[in-house]
Amino acid sequence: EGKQEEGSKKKVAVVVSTLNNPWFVVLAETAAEEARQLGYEVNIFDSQNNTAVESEHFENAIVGGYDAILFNPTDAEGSVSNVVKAVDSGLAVFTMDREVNSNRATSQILSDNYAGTVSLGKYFVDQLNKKGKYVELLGLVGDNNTWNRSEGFHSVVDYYPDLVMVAQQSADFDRNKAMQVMESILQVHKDIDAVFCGNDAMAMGAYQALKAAGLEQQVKVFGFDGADNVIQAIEDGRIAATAMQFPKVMAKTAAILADKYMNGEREFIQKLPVDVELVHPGNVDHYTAYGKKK
Amino acid sequence: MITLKKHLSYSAKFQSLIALFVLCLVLSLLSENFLTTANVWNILRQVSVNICLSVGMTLVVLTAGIDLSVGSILALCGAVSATLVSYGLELEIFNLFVGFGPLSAIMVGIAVGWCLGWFNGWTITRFKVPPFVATLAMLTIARGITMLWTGGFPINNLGKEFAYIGTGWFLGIPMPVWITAIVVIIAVILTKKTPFGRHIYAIGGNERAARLSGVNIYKVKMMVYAIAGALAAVGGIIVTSRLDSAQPNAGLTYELDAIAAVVIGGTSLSGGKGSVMGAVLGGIIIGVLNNGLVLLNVSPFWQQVVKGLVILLAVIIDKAKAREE
Amino acid sequence: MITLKKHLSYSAKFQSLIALFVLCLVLSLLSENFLTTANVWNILRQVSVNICLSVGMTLVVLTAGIDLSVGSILALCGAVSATLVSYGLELEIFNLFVGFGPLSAIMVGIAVGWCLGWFNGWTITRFKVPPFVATLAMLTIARGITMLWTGGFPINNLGKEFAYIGTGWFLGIPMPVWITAIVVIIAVILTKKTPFGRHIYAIGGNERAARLSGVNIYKVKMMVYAIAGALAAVGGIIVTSRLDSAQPNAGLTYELDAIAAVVIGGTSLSGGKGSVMGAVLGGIIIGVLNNGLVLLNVSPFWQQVVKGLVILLAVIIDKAKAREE
Amino acid sequence: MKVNEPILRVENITKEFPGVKALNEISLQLEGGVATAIIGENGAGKSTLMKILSGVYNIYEGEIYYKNELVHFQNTTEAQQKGVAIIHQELNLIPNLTISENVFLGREPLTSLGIIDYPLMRKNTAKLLERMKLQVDPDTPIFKLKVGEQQLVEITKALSLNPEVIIMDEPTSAISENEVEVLFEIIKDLKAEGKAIVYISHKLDELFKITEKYVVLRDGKFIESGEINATTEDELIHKMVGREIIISRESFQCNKKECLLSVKNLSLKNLLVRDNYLLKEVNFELFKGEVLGLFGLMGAGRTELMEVLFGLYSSRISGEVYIKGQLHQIKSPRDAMDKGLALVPENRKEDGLVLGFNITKNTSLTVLDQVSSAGFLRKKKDNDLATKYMESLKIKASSPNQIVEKLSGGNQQKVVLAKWFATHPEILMLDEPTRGIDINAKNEIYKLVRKQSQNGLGVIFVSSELPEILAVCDRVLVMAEGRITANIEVTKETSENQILKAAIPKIIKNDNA
Ligand SMILES: Nc1ncnc2c1ncn2[C@@H]1O[C@H](COP(=O)(O)OP(=O)(O)OP(=O)(O)O)[C@@H](O)[C@H]1O
Ligand SMILES: Nc1ncnc2c1ncn2[C@@H]1O[C@H](COP(=O)(O)OP(=O)(O)OP(=O)(O)O)[C@@H](O)[C@H]1O
Ligand SMILES: [Mg+2]
Ligand SMILES: [Mg+2]
Repeated sequence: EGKQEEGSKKKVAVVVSTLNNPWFVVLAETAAEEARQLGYEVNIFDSQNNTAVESEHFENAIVGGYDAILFNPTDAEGSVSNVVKAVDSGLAVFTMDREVNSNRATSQILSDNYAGTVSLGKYFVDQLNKKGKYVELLGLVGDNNTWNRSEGFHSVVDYYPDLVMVAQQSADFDRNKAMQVMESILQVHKDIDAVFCGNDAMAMGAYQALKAAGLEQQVKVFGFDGADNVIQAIEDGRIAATAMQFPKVMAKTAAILADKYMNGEREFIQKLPVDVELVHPGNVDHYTAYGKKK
Repeated sequence: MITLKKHLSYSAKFQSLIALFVLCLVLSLLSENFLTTANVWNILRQVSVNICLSVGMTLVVLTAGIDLSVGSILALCGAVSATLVSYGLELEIFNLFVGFGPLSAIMVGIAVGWCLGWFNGWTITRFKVPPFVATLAMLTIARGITMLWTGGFPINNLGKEFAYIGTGWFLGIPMPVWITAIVVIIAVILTKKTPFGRHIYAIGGNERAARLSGVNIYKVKMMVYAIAGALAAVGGIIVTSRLDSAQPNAGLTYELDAIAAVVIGGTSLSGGKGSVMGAVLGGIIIGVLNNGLVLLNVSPFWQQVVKGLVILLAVIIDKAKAREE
Repeated sequence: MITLKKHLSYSAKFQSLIALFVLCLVLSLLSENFLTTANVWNILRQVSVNICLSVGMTLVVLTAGIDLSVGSILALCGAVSATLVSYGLELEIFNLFVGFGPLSAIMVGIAVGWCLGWFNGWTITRFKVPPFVATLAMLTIARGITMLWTGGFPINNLGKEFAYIGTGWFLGIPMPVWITAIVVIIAVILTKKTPFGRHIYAIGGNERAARLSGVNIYKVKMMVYAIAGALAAVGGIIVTSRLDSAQPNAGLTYELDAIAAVVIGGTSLSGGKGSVMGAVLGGIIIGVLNNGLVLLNVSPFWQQVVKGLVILLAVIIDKAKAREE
Repeated sequence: MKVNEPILRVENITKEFPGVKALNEISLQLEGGVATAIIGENGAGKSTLMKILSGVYNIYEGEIYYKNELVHFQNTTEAQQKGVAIIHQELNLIPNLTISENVFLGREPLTSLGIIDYPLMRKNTAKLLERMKLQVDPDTPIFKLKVGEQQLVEITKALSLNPEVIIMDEPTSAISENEVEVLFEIIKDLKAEGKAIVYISHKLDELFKITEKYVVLRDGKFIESGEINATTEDELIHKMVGREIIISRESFQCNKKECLLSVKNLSLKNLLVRDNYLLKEVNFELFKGEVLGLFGLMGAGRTELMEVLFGLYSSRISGEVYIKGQLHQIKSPRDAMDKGLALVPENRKEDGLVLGFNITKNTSLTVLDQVSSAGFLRKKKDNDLATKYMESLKIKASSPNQIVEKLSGGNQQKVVLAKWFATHPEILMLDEPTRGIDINAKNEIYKLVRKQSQNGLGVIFVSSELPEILAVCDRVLVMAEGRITANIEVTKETSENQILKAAIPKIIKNDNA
């Protein structure tokens, strides 16, 4: 089903918040690939973390005669108007990974960053035996995922007075920036026990800095995402843990729902949570880059 | 001879017209969705913000200056207006609360933009700071203040009236297009028909000569940067209202797009040469390109390559055209 | 008299020295970790990349040009070297496989940078495309190619030897610092002691006069952009090697930092005036600032504001200093 | 009819620049209805003094009294409002604005709507241009005008202020005979209206035609003043220079054996007008050791001819150029230099100098290989070269490191000469080389040119001044409308009219293309 003869192919747009981060590249390309498998003409739109650009993509998609949008929003609130615009003009919108605060979306496949960091926070706490100094590297200050993750983490960790955050700096989700910031922080705090990073790129950057300072054994690095080289790093004990979201699962599900929609189905579950799983040396062998091993 | 000279300067002014025309021709052949009224409005609505910035940028560049801070000013002013319209203003000290209607909120936003731009002009004229540095500093400062102001979170639910500015239609034309059109018309008159405008060109053409002719260089420059700031604010309000949300990281790298529009429009960064209409055309070229590449379903990675090549080509064509005359 | 003139041009060249000095003084008072050898090396290692870019940028800016593409070229060349060193090169057509050692991979990377820069120079001189547009186009194109080349994924595990360039030490000095130092020394000699350098200044000072004096403007400009490209590649290789991974989005907005360093260093964007050493100082100022703000654990929100203000202040001090002399 | 009451009185003006005392205790007074000539060598301080009087420099010692009221102009606008206008030595126009916009810059007439009243502005400009007998459309952008035409616009601009005191700093340096006549007519009118005129020029004969009083400056000091017709040219020169100098044309014979340069049917298309030529079938020869004069009215095409020979516009030309007998395509200035040509361009600021460079760097720019060894510049060689020419050309500057922008007009011109003499050319093309140069320096240049030519240098000497043509040249070509209209051997008998006749275009066209 979902197969049409050439020419009259239905069109699916994949609008992704950014392609400057491999995690989202996976999300976007899996969704696109799946939709192609199902016989649709697909195009990927890169919102460059800019809700205004995103809304342009939506307008262009509407004009361009697309039928469904597999959507990874830049912002829970800012993207609402876009979703509404699209749905009003008869497109189906399926959000992936991030939520949009509106019930107009056809269906939302969500990975709960907050919950993810909570479980990561718990693991963090008992890895450090409830005491020690740590550093937090934030993502882009203007990005609300940054804060979801940070808050989730602190909602757990802040219960333990002996866990002191000696520095909190932003590294824009960027590996190089993370390394440089970490290098500088290490000038002041050589006695830290752990680093919590808002994503895996920053985790790797931080690790690079620690390695250069010869502290990689002493300091535990925690990431978020489940990027391939981090899974690798957990296996050989360079990174302590990360929170695995399932971009491929979310992308596939979104594509399949979209296909159902095209074939006339209209009843969809409003919110379809895909939970975030903690990956640590204990269970890392069940996992591979951006997902579970088959 | 005289008519010829006129003709020359004319075609110089509208340099990029040919490029734009060719571009549209090609696109309308490649995609039937391109030349639809819906899409035309769509494009115009999309370029409106960049054109607002570009118009201000043109004035600055004509004085041989540059303004890198427009993107950040856009974000800050958007955020300010949004906060005022949705929360109003609370002055603890006098425990006093001031409510704002959309219009007054917008006015304040624009005022803030004006002041930030004015500050740029002040550092540049008063302390002889190179425009690039002065406005680069403002880029960081304004962005930082935006973050502080919003705490890094977007400001939402700004209400129907406010949304109208960005999403509404009036006489069958989208509001943003109206606003931009008005801005452009005023700017054209300002530059072509008023002493102020001529002084802008004079300063860019030969600052020393302008000063010796009794042009008040400082005043003109201050004005120019202030206007650029105010127009950035206008852009910010359009963006905010279209999204019904003020994003703390709105307008990142918009300064580049604005300058690109200005330069593609044939205005020289060394000042004195160019026109507002040129910038408008430049802005439209960029917009058409972005839109077209999407309609043609070009993959995002290829888009960047193609976009670069087309812009290059567009300018080369113009130059060739200009030279042969 | 002459001594006075010397002194003047000297303090003009090293304008920003005072600002840097003040900055360091303040920081070392605020944080005892600032003036430690460890941190000094740390800062120098961190600024090395930006300085590589700034040196190339200086040459370009001295000819009254500008190069916005350095950030993207940095990313592309880093990616190219990384791929070669970790996967080698496969030529299906001749079903032939070529393996690369670190050194040869690096050479290729730099060669690619040189060619891209050369292409910039070519479009600028051959087709009279304004440098801003030509290099802006290259910015998008090179970024696009990088994305296509890497598929948007980082390239990791580049091996010990390759990592040495970015992380190794030699005679108690970090490799990146060595590399940058060499680059700077060569650039200084080139600009101050060779006809080529003199030509660069002449073109920036008065292109027509330079041409009528028999300077081959086109050749000089091509060279300058090619060098800028090659130095961007060097920067790219340092970054890649330090991270032991080539990031497709490396070098985003680095062009701004580079230009900032150049301008803070007292080089005028209208060309002809300035120096490589100036840019080096400018780069260090920026680096020291970034480092200091982190050492003081200033909140990310405030950092941008402070950074902007300090840069502004630094330049104002210089200007005041320069004027009073 | 003269009303001899001083409008402007200057007392003990002193002005210092880093390193130079440009003016030292200067006092003078300007009367209504009188034209006062300020004369002095290059760098004597004439322009500096005038810039003070017109509010360009507001930092100086001493007093200025305007109609017996002590004034201290902060800027040019204040001076203008009082009624002091200046025509600067160097052009101060905005290239991309039109003539009328330039003339009324800063004082634009407005309509009730607050926008510029272009019709009015155009009308007034047209009137003024009429008075200047300059037939160009007020809407022409400045960059389309020739140097001379631009100079006339500058004058127009000053007159449009109708001031009480009009300062003219070398107004005739860029314009040719007939414009000069027009200017003199206007000056006469102004004097009749009782205005005070300051007239600076290195062309002494003009002073006797148009001025009543003279003031001599030397090295920033006041030397003496008096009635012009109570003195003679030689006396003035003596006062300026402080010693005797004789400008004599000793008869010399160059034997026309070796032909250095021979031009056949050289034509240059006009970019702006279809099938119109800036140069049309130009034919001439230049011999070894010859000084070939090239005379013509402004816009005759002399500059284009020089530039074409120097490798510019190589795409737009037709015809052959033979250097020492063999055919050459000269594609670029570099090319031309390699073939032994050198061009001292007409417009020193735009084409001649890198104003931001010091004397040393400008001088060696053409010969960097000479001052470098093993590919590296040698500071000593570099300085020696500059010092050598500063001495031989008597360039007045505080040191070889002085930025040329800060040099007096004439000294700048000498630096341009220096950098081309340094290339030891075989064919030297001088386009208006003595423009803005004092009588003494002129003489130096004449001598230099003669000396070089005796050593076998071939010189093309473009000039709008017949006396100097007759003084230095063996032979003179006359151009009109891009054609060579005469080729005259210069002897004792050669008369100015003979040359002038050939220079007048046959049909006087009204558009300037
Ligand atoms: N801005 C300046 N800075 C430093 N020195 C200057 C400046 N302007 C002029 N001078 C010096 O002051 C002296 C007088 O210059 P000025 O231009 O008045 O001479 P002038 O009489 O006009 O010569 P000319 O006939 O060549 O125009 C010269 O030695 C010149 O080098
Ligand atoms: N940019 C231009 N626009 C219009 N006409 C031009 C331009 N350049 C040159 N011309 C015309 O070309 C002819 C030659 O000008 P050119 O200045 O070479 O003559 P010239 O004899 O050197 O005059 P001058 O005595 O001022 O040097 C003139 O008719 C002039 O009007
Ligand atoms: Mg003078
Ligand atoms: Mg001429």
